[in-house]
Amino acid sequence: GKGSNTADKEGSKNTNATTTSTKKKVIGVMIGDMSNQFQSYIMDGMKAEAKKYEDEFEFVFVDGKFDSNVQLSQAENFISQKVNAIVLIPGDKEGSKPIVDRIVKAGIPLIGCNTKVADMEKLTTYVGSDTIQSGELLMQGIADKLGGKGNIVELQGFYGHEPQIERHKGIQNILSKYSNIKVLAENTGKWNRAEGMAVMENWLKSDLKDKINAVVAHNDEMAIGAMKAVEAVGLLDKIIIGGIDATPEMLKYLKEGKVEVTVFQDAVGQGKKAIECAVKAVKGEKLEKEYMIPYELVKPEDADKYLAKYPTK
Amino acid sequence: MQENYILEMENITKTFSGVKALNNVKLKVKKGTVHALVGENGAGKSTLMKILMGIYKPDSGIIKFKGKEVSFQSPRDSLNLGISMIHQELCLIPYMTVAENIYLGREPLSSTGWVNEKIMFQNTKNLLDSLDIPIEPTVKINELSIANRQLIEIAKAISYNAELIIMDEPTSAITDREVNNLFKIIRTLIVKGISIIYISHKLNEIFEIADEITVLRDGQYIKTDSIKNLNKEMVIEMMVGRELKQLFPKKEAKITDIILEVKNLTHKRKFKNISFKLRKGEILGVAGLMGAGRTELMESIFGLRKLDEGEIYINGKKVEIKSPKDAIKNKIAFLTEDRKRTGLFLEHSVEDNMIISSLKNYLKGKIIVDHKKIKNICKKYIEQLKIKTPNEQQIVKKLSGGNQQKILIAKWLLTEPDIFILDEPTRGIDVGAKAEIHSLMSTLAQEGKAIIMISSELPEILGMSDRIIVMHEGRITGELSRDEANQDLIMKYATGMFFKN
Amino acid sequence: MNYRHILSRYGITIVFVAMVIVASILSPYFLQLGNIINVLRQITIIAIAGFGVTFIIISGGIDLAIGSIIALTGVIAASFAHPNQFPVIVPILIGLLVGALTGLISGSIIVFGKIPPFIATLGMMISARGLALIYTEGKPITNFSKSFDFIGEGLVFNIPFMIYILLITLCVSHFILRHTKIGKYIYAIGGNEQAAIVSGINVTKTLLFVYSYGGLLSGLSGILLASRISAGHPTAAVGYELDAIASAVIGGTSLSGGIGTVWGTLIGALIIGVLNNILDLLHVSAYWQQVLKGVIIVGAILLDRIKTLNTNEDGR
Amino acid sequence: MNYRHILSRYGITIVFVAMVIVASILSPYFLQLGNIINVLRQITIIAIAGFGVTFIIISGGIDLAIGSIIALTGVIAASFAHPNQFPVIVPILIGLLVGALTGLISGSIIVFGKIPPFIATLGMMISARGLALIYTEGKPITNFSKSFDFIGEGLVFNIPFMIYILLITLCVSHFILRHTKIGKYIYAIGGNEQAAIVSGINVTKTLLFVYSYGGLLSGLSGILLASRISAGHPTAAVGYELDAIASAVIGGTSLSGGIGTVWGTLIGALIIGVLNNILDLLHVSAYWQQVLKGVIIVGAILLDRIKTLNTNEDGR
Ligand SMILES: Nc1ncnc2c1ncn2[C@@H]1O[C@H](COP(=O)(O)OP(=O)(O)OP(=O)(O)O)[C@@H](O)[C@H]1O
Ligand SMILES: Nc1ncnc2c1ncn2[C@@H]1O[C@H](COP(=O)(O)OP(=O)(O)OP(=O)(O)O)[C@@H](O)[C@H]1O
Ligand SMILES: O[C@@H]1[C@@H](O)[C@H](O)OC[C@H]1O
Ligand SMILES: [Mg+2]
Ligand SMILES: [Mg+2]
Repeated sequence: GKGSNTADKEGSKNTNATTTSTKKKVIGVMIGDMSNQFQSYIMDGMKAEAKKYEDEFEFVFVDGKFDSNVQLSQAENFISQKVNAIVLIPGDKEGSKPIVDRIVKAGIPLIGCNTKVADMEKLTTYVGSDTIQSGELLMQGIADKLGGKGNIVELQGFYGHEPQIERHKGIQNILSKYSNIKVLAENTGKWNRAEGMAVMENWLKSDLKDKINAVVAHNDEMAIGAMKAVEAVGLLDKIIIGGIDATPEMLKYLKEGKVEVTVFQDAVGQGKKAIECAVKAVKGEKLEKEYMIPYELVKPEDADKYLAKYPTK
Repeated sequence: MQENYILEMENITKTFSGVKALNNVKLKVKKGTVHALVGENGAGKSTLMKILMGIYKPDSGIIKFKGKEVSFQSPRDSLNLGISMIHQELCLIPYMTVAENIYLGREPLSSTGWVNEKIMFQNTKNLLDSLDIPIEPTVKINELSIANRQLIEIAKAISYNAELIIMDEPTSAITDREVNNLFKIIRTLIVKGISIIYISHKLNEIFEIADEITVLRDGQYIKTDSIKNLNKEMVIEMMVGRELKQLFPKKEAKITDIILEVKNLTHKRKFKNISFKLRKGEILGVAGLMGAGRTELMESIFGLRKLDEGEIYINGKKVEIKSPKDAIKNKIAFLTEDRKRTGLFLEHSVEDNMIISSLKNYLKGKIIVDHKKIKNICKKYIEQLKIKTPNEQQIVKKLSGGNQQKILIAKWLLTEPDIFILDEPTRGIDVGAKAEIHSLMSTLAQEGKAIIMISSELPEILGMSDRIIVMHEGRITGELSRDEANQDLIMKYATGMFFKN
Repeated sequence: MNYRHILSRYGITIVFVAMVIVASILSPYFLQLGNIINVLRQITIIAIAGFGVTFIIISGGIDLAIGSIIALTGVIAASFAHPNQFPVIVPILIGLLVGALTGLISGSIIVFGKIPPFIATLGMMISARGLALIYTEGKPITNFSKSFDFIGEGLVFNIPFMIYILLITLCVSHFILRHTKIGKYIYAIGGNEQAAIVSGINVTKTLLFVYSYGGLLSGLSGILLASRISAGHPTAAVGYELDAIASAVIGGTSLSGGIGTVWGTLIGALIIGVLNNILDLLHVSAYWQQVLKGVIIVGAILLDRIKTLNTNEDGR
Repeated sequence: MNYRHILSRYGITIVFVAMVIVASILSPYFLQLGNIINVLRQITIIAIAGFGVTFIIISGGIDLAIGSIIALTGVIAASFAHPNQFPVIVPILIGLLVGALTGLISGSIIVFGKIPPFIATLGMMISARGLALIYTEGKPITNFSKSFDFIGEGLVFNIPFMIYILLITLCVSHFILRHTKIGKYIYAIGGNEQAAIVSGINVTKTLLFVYSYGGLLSGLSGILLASRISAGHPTAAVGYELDAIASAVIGGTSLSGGIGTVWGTLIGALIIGVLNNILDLLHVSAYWQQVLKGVIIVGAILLDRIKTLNTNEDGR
């Protein structure tokens, strides 16, 4: 396959490492959901950074599948293996409470990444951003494009996922300032393009068709789905579309003018920093309580700049 | 004399999707008697009994039990009132033990309220011992042959200590020895004042055991009379509505070359060193007690089981038969003994059932099915075998047993076989249909086909076979010509008392 | 008698028609041509995979791997579909081939290993998803040639190309099931495997065909999905197997085997599709959509059942 | 003969033991007490729901609503479990009750509506998830009383309280199935419904019990999950039904009904749990974990099957 497989090599190497040398320090990395595209970019950053410490450290990545229960089990597994530090991207903020408690109780340094946990003060440090802000930036960007008034539809993330809840909150925060922006409909696109597309297609067949001025999508995948639906009915220049993540594909469409807004979150940067912090924590170096890597609103003219942040194939 | 009757059913009518299965039928059973219920396949016997058991609700009619009018909502009601039934379609749970099956729905409880397995097994053991049935209470039903399952059904029905026991074809899968045992049991029950409704297609049995007889035909009540006033011919005539000339219509056929020869067939746990020859035009009867290994032997010849040793020759040429497909290619047909399990596609149409083994002859080109040709040929066979079905699209499940059997015969005729293996070909089939099947066998033999017929019914074996081989515990213990054979002799070989090679 | 027969035979179709009538009363937009095409396009992917699983269910099996196979074939096809890379037939053939191959593997495990289909395809479901993730490192594969884009987006006589594919697949599947030898064998095996063996049917060969065909159609769905969303996505189509199986079952295919039609599966998929569509058209709030969706699916079958119940009171 | 009998009866347990041996050779951490407790705690939720669905499958049915019911009961129980609100028994009873009630509803639809269990519980699966979302407005419910937290986190004699619950549920379920009348009826109905009816068994009552019990155990799982993750989450437990059903099937319960044990389901859940655990312990990369997981599940059953195949060549 051309999709190469670093993950594969990494995997088998790690396996050897455990069985041959137990001297290496181990850092457990709990990814919220590995099949999530955005988090796979964080992982890219982490892996790139991890390479630097290969000789002293072993990094173990596990997949939480957006399920706090699964993550709790993984934390327990790490604790029983007595890993030296843990990096955690929680799949869910509230559900992370016992995970954090247990790791902290076991005396293992815990680095939060990307998504906040319920008890922030228990973390050794936090590398990431404040998810609410992404919703605010997105909605603000769209409100500006709309000139402060118009009708929007909201494509939400998978119900109950932390980013869905927080982004919705952020969007609400901004909307409360704009009494002339009305939400005509909302539904979940489950973070995914096909679902987002189908929902948008249906809306576009209904009475909403001529009323929608903007689509506010909780991520770029759904925004792209909506874009395709809008494109199919020839309304691209009438409807403003915005998402979050600034994925390479979204940036391309931004440049082409097919979508208007996206919000960048430095996935690679977060990933790198989190690993760096974990290593420092094991070595006993001093860390700040928080390394905020804020969201940034991406303007079309900056698309290339952001594209460059992704590792080229 | 009202009080004389344990059961009175009157004006019973039952319709299935517009078809009248029963029309104003009545049945009156005297206390302490065996009452035979007879009629052709599909006459409505089982339906009437299922109404009595509360399995079906009648459209109209009155049921009186011990003089009191009753209405049954479910089998629980009738079981509670003292009616039990041996079901024609064996109604047992495959993965449960004999004891669990027998006590299903009325498990003995311990003082704490849990099922008392110990007592259940003990009771079952006592029950089976008293009925002379040598089966362990702890074996699971799926490990039993159908014959043994039928014995368990019998034991179960009796264990209810009911006042009225319905026996719907209780002997269709068992051999004479067990039948005699059953009759012994029935006679002791009668003495205790228990009444029996006895359904069977075997008129010999009916004349041996019944006191009275009720005849149904096409859902209509025909007549009730004391058995003493009747003879077989009269009963048959009432059943079929016409005179039936001959019971075993064996016609002379020219017996010619050897078509099939098997040598030393061995299957390590089932049979050993089986050799026999079969000629064109011949009907070879295979007799034996239940469990003699006859079915397994034929399954092996047909490629359903692996042989450990032995050779098969067809027309003098050695053949390898690894699957039924090979067997069919070699022009062998195999009518299995268990219609429901290994024969029919119950949810599928008559036509689909008939054509499945010979599809390759009814294609346009290599893969496309020629529906028109299939329809025509099926219609032809429906007519030829006098299969009672509204049309060739009818779901087979809805047909009576005899007609289902004929569909299977048609299916195999469609493969144009030279060798026909028939395992219990008339099990559960009415006299009329039976005679038709027998006459068909004769015709086939006359056409030069070779037939192997396994049967547990000795009159059938004696009436139809040109030659008889008898098996006992996986070996051939004897071979008899048509002339020398008689019931006694066969039984002696079958029980292993005699051994001749 | 005759009208009853029609009711029991076409029951679910009648329920579907009733649904369409209600929907068009509730929303004036529903019956517009554009929207009808919309619904058809939306159900295409599920329906095609549904035809495949209909074969499998009729044969007495089940396939849980559908969603994963759609994703796997989607990403693999996508990786051969970049502009100026290969003619469009290459990604298509590769996608179909991979699909059929996974089906063949599941089928082999079932037939030769005598593993229950549920377990065998559960294993395939988990493993194939893993392979899709490995193949892509978790990221979508995008940037397709115009001709690959056409598959999911193109119009022919103003009707989406996908819909033609849907209809062709329907006809081919119907033809196989109803008018070929192997079709009859599939019903026979599902109806009574023992009897099928005795009847001289090569069960092994037939089942291998069935699972391969199911895989092939999942592969086709994968290609369509990738083209429709302009991306081969390793996490696409999660749970589609449930929709596909539900379409078949709603359409009258019996999970115990031996009974079913692809036509019914199309109706089943349409019922689900119309439901999603009308709830969106009416902009029913999303949470309530879920509640209603569950209730209406059961309600539709119940309606169908009530009609057939009358036909055959003792129909158990 | 006798050892063959053992093999065929305890086949999957033997496969499990083999797995444990291999795992403990591969990783020194595996057999540590702490880790074993981990595995047990991790499988508890699936296993308990699995016992319920074992009842259902034995009776000839299926339950797809498990995951949704776990979420629904979890959020409802959670909303009564805040500190100083009610005694802990209140959220527990409410959770169990809601669970049993949803089961009763599914059961009623199946029994009275004569709807296939697949469809009825599919409807319940979709609707219950919607209800959970409505109840919480999509947000998790947190902040529990100490005693509610104890359920999922507390230790008794150094062993998690959850594990006791697991064992008690196992024993009770085993006891019902094996030693009570209704247990026998469940097997009977799944084995041959017609035969059960003519034996005078009240099929309706029995099936209603079965589905209610299944719902009850899903409710219990929901409470445990909420307590364990300190949150009642409307989108928790997505897809748990598949794990629960897989545990049952791996453990020897036949999807065609009439066969199965809860003990087997525990082994099935353990096999999945040990698999997840050892792959994590060995730091197999996550994508490869998926691939391997699918392969090993099939492999385990295959191993089991090979042994039983030898036992009974004529077993068809
Ligand atoms: N569940 C059913 N649905 C539709 N038709 C049925 C059903 N049960 C029986 N029938 C029809 O009712 C008629 C009577 O059938 P029944 O089984 O009572 O006959 P029978 O006298 O017991 O025949 P046999 O000797 O073959 O057992 C037949 O025409 C049969 O096809
Ligand atoms: N499914 C099974 N499992 C275990 N033993 C079986 C099974 N089927 C048959 N047997 C046993 O195999 C032996 C041979 O049975 P078979 O059916 O060949 O006898 P048969 O001579 O054809 O008698 P029948 O008249 O009962 O058909 C018997 O001991 C029988 O109990
Ligand atoms: O794109 C989304 C991402 O921004 C969030 O962090 O997780 C869910 C997503 O898929
Ligand atoms: Mg009958
Ligand atoms: Mg036999």
